[in-house]
Amino acid sequence: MRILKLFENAPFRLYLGLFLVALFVLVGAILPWFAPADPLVWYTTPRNQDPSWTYPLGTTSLGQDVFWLLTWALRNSLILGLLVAFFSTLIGVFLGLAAGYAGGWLDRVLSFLMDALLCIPSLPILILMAALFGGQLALPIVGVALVLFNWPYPARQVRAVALTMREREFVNVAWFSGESSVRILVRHIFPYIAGWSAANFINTVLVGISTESALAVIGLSSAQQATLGTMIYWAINYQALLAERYVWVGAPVLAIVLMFIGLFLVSSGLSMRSAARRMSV
Amino acid sequence: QEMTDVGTPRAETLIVDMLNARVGNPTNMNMYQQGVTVNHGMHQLALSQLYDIDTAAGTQIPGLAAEMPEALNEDFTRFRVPLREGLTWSDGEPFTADDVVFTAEMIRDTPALAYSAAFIDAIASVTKVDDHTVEIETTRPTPRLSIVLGSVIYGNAFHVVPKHIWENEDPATFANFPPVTISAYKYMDHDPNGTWFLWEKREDWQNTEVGQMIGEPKPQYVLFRSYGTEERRVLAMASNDIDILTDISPESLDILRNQNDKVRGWFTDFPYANLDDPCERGIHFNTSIAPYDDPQTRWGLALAINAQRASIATFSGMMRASPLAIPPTSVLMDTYHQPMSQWLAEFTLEDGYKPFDPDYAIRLGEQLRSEGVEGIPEDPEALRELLGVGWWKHDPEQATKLLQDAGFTNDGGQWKKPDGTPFTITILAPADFEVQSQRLAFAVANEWTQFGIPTNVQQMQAGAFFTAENTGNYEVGSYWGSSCAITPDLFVRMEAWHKDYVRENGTPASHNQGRYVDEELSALIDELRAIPADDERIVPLGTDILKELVEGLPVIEMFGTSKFVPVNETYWTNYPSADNYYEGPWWWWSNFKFINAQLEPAAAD
Amino acid sequence: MSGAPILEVERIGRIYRRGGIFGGKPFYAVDDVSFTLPETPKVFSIVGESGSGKTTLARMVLRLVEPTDGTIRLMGRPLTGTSKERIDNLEFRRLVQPIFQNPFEAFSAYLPIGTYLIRTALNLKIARSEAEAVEAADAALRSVGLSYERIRGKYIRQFSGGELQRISVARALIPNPKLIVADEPVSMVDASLRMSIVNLFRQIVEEKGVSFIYITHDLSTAYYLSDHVAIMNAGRVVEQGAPGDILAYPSEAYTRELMAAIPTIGARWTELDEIDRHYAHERTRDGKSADKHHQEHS
Amino acid sequence: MIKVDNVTVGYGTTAFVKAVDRVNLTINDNEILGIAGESGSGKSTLMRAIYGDFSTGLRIASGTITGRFARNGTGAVTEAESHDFGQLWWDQISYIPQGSMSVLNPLMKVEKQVVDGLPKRERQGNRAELRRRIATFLEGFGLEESVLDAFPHQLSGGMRQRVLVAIAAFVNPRLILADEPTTALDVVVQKKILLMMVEIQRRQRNSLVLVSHDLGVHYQITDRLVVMYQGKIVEAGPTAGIFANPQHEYTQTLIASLPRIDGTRAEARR
Amino acid sequence: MRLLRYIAGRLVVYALVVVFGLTVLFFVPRLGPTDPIEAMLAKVASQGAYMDASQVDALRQSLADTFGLSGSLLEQYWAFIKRILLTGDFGPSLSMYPTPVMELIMNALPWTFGLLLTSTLIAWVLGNFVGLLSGWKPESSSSRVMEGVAICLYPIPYYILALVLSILFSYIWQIFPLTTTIRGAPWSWNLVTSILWNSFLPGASIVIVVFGWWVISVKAQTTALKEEEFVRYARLKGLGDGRILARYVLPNAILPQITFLALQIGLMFNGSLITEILFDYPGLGLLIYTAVLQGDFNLLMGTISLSVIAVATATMVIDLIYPLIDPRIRHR
Ligand SMILES: Nc1ncnc2c1ncn2[C@@H]1O[C@H](COP(=O)(O)OP(=O)(O)OP(=O)(O)O)[C@@H](O)[C@H]1O
Ligand SMILES: Nc1ncnc2c1ncn2[C@@H]1O[C@H](COP(=O)(O)OP(=O)(O)OP(=O)(O)O)[C@@H](O)[C@H]1O
Ligand SMILES: [Mg+2]
Ligand SMILES: [Mg+2]
Repeated sequence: MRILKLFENAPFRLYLGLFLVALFVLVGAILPWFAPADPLVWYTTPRNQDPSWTYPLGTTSLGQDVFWLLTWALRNSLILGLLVAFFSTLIGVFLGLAAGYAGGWLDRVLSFLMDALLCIPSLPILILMAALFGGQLALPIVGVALVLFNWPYPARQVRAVALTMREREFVNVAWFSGESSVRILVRHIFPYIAGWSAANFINTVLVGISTESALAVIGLSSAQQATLGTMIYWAINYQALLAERYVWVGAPVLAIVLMFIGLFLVSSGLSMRSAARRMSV
Repeated sequence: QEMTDVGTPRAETLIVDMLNARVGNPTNMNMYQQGVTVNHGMHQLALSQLYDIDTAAGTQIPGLAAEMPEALNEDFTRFRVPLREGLTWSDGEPFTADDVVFTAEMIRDTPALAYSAAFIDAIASVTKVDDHTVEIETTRPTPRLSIVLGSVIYGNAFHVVPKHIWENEDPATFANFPPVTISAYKYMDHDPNGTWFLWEKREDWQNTEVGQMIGEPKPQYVLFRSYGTEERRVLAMASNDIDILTDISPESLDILRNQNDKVRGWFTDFPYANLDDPCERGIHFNTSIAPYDDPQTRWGLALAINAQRASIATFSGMMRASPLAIPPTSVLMDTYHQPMSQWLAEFTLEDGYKPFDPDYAIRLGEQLRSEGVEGIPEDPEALRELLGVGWWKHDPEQATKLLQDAGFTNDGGQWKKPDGTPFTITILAPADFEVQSQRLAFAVANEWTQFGIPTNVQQMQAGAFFTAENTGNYEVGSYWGSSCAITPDLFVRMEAWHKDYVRENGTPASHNQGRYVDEELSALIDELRAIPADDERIVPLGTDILKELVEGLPVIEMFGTSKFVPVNETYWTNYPSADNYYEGPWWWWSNFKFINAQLEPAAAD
Repeated sequence: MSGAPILEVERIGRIYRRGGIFGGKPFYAVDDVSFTLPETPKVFSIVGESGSGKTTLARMVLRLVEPTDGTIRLMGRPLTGTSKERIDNLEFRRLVQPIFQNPFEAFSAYLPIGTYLIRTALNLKIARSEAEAVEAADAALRSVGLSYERIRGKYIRQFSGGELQRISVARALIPNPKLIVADEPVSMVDASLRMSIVNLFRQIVEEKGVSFIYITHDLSTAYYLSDHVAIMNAGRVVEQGAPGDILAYPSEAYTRELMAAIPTIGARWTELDEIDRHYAHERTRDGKSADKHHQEHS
Repeated sequence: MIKVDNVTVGYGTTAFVKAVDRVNLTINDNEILGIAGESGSGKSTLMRAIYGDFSTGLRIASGTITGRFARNGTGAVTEAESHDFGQLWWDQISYIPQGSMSVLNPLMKVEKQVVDGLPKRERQGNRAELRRRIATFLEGFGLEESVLDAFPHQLSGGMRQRVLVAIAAFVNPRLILADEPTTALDVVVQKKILLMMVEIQRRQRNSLVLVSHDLGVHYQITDRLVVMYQGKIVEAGPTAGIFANPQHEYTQTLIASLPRIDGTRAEARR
Repeated sequence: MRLLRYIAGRLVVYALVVVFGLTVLFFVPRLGPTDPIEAMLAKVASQGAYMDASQVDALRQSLADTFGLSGSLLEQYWAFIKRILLTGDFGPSLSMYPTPVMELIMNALPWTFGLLLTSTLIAWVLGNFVGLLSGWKPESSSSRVMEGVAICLYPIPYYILALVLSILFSYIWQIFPLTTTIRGAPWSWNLVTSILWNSFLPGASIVIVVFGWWVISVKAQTTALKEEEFVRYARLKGLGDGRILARYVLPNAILPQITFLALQIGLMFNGSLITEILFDYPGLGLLIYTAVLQGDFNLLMGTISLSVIAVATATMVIDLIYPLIDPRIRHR
């Protein structure tokens, strides 16, 4: 239980989280350049190898090196997840703040949009779009669609916060200091929801990655690009789980889980630390 | 006594995997309505066709009819159809010519049934001669009436219905539930959510065509059920909850054999799969779109493929290659592939290059053996019989030359089309309804990408896929199109290549979705149209047509379909298999009723 | 523009709703209030008990709340409405600045306090560069007895309420406004600071020529500080005039009640004597306290 | 009753920040003790230490705070150190925290919040009876019975503050610690509350510690006054004595700076 | 009066949201490349039945007529909106012609609702409970373990989780059935147990995933609440931990989660799709999936419209009753 105690400690959480995230960024951003061969191409290695020195995570039934495949998959998934999370949080937070702060017709229009989008179940629409864009969604399109369906969540929350923030005196002071509405939103109100936004960001990274893999698993994402989702897709397609090729299917799953834990630790560590800093004299 | 979870004794119940998963409207068994699926046993056990198919021999056989139709005139527009005597419906009423005539008139008079239009288009009239004979007139010369009204592959839309039941109903709305059936089984129970259907053997099974032709079926009950995803179906068979599975992947069969030693494939050893499926897989082109309108391009692309690698990638090599536009089934191999291998070996492209590689099977055999696969025959002839007579060479140099001759350029590893734009290919592939074509698409994409042409695979769900294919909204596709054939008479298969069926891109085409125009080919097809299936010119004509298709290569034909259709021998035995080839393993076809009647209960240990 | 009064408030009123699950019945939080601030800098106090409408009135002057009736004119130009004459936001903020009641609520916890001063100088075009802004901030801070050096990089939690309130004043001074609206600026500040802030106001009025609207419930500081006092009750101004006149000779019972509630040193509330009398026989203590009260009253 | 013996109190676990510096103080039975002092002089800190609330990172660095409570009725005496005062909370001691606008649970009606935490001895009778007693009690503070059914946000700041005082007093403790209970309230309301607190103290004959930086308040109601400055007690004694003859410079300026309605006006100094 | 105005306003927004949703639903599939007629023909073709080309053409024409896919897009749209809003009739399913869409939905709906609603609620309750405890006592090792479990389970891709559950509990330890076999007379105890039995694994898989999310969000909420003045005051009043948790923290932590719950219903429909595909569970999700694959416009409209309406209604109902639960909103 001593290990658990460490998690009480903001820096420890933060550093462990940062370490994990950095590890993934490293694996995803740098290692792919060193891949000995394009891991997407089949039969660059013998098939169905168990992990060994030459193939650290073994090979797939298609003769791909799982380790290098994983590095590529991580890169694409990370990019997708981070971009989706970044834009949906950005758009969501900004529009939510704007709606809550401005009120009036802007609020009404934005709230309506949020409500309406929230009511439309995204997965069936994504499946439809998969058909619309030619049966197989390219990653950027998946990304755009995910942003479209994900921004209303933070927006709704943030709007509620902004509504109460509007009543806070310091917002009036900021206005009398000549701050523009945008600056008031960004500099004065946003910090109060920054912690929440970070949590939302992290959750959306995961939503991005996992929705993509859900689409991939039912064969609708871009099966020829390496993402964690398509890796799982191919593994499932070749029955890796039942055939007890656990490394192949387990590697991407574990990667998703660890990445989430890393991001989670960073966000909770950050909020713990900033709380501690503001409290200290 | 062990019971199934639907309450029947397990030892008396045959459990069969349902082809199209769950049925959404289980209490509608009116097979004439557009959205009604009858793959839940109705089609396989309870209904019957006028003519059925003997899949082992590759010939049509009489079903409800007593004999094959007899043409009454020279131009094949009038036929006498004698009906089997002594048959009764499951409610005891006798089956007579009245039922047949009623059915024909009902279809004709009910335009709301989609089939009505198709029926009227082909059949002019059906009249009763006596209780067990009808006469049929067609709208145009139809040398093969049994194909129009009976099963060749899977089944046929024409189902005789009991007049005494249907005459008081509106067929457009009638649910036909519970159905009165004509074959040896009758409806017993079903799941309101459509996951399973239970059929029970009729006490009067003697009064059915199965009873007359084969004898008493042993399973007292047949349960058709859906287990959902492939993983679940595999787990179900591994735990003996299902006796017969429809298509699965080779990996799944591998798992099953490891998990349960009562499970077997078509072959007990390599290649496990049945290779006699009457549909072939290959890479199709929309030949109306540049640069695929040039046979040089198509040939170039064909020679850029390493078929050996593609075979392993697709199904671990458990496939039979075919350079011809007909599936390499045992029957057709004997009729066409083997006799034509000499011609193939000598066949030259325009520039004198000989593209055929007769040793494909031998080299693949070696490679598989080196990977530790057991049970590969040593004898070259046996290998050719197993893995195919040969295929096109993998010759990137020649491929480059052909492409360059066709106007392509390659600077610095980047292929450019004749019009100067970069050459990339998109292969349209089934998303999750046909695993072999899907994997083949990825395998070929892998080959072309390695050759230097960036190729990606565009997977589409069934609806979208067929819409794209029929409207010509694709360039390269991986599926069978209409590439199915089972009898040496190639009419059914080749008719589809006729230029008459070519439609503009954007308009749906019912045949010839590749929009291939070849005058000589069309002339040969016209000839074939005019002769009946038992004419002696059938095979020579078929051979000529196949040669024509090799030259033009509108499709890079690759492999016959390998059907991994495992059975579990825990409760039932005497399934058809490579060693016991009394029928092919198409459990979802109308002839399943004949297989079912020959199964034996496993000896209780 | 010269000659026009700084602020003219004409018969303004504001309706709110109260009670009920949704909405409730309307009532006037501010009802038909008029007053004028002359051109010469003055301190105008508004005194009244809680809920009498002081804040609402102040917020209408600050353009934070729309009046339901009446008009407000700043330097002769309308503050509300749609007319072309209406003062634009930038100009308005250079003319009028607020000081709020709770100093701990007046700044974001996430920004160094200095930012507010710098931004005010830059946004309101008092300074053209960061350096000039720092200078302006420092000057303003010095006039309230602080310096920029002392607050640089510090956050709200690192200040006492009195300091914060003085920083608020400094911020308000930066654009050299004509009018500062201070809503109970000292009620949350302790007594010693209270007087220094109040004196600071006086000093600002005199040295910088800024007028004040000083809102308070504390009659004594109002009396001490202002040139003109308005007593509010239930949304209406019940009495107004020079503090000397009004407080020396209150004509309204309400004003007298307000005065009586001030805990003045030297004048003990009579109610306390009643309580003591009531419990006198029970008191165990030596009775000194009773004597003490006696002495002070005599 | 409470003896504060040479106590130094501060905050922080790693770096200790002194807030109260070597303070000696006695709180007697049956008296109103006032604590005055400028902001940040450690008044609240001292109160927390006396109450035994160490949840804010407060630490007693040296010295002791001991209490001796005689139970009402039985007269049983409990002695404890402030670290163990927790068991006496809302029984022998009650507390009105500073800045108490948001200390009421927004989702609980006022009545429940009064009853919640009441010691057994005060819970006599059935619910209706208890409610009536509370209502009568509140009436003394000028609050109607309907307040009991209100949620906190429905009350004005003054009402909320009165509710808090009422909650703390209804417990009938031996000692009430009130940290600036009337700051930010208007004078009319302030007067009502102060009178009420005096009344209660007289009736219960318990002790009341009142923190306020308003010397006028101290003058009105306290028996004894303590003036704090920068964490230290700079002056202590009977209230009347201090006002008559302030010793410490800080006290002198405090008293001198208070405006009086009949006194000089700033404007007049022009 | 004001109450009526408020409700009326909310209802107008509700109606607009529904119409907006329906409009999107109408146009998106029609812009798509799937032609339901070709899909239907393909179904016939994929089973290999032979028809010559002129027969296929005849079939194509007759299908177009029966499905009523004629007229301009706009005409179809108005007809559609009118029909749905006035009669709630989605017409016949195209892929299961002529079974009415409503009938298919009505068969599927109880399953989806039963499964999703219960499992979402269970997850909500469990998640709130665990989140509350671990936020309240973050230092206790049991709460840390719970949080750890939640954080590790939550990100596992749903498909994998469900698959692993099936392998473990239906194959290796054959506790739960591999496929849904629901038997028993209507309204009988057998039926109930059979349903529970068959729904356990799909339900559990939903609970596990959603649970993690609730734990994380409620924990954050609770940690923040602990710092609130009124919680500290309650402690100073000498109240015990249990009391403070139950009366002070819990209600304040739960309230925002109620709005979240409404949003969760939307996500529920997403989840149902994959769950039902995976477990072959006879609900709406599977129906939606079939509809998408077959280009069955009517069924698609029916199923998705229904989920749009369900989510919109849930949000509206929560909006309407929220003021009754939260006194602060009520009196604003
Ligand atoms: N936004 C609002 N909605 C409804 N009623 C309001 C609103 N703001 C203020 N009120 C009500 O208007 C009346 C006047 O409020 P106001 O804040 O102006 O009083 P005040 O004199 O400033 O009181 P205090 O001394 O407590 O600050 C009060 O009854 C108050 O409850
Ligand atoms: N939780 C805390 N952590 C660290 N330091 C604190 C904390 N609370 C108060 N302090 C510091 O302790 C000192 C004394 O504060 P305290 O609150 O006791 O003053 P006070 O006399 O009550 O002032 P006021 O009149 O403003 O309430 C101040 O310097 C303050 O900054
Ligand atoms: Mg006010
Ligand atoms: Mg204090």
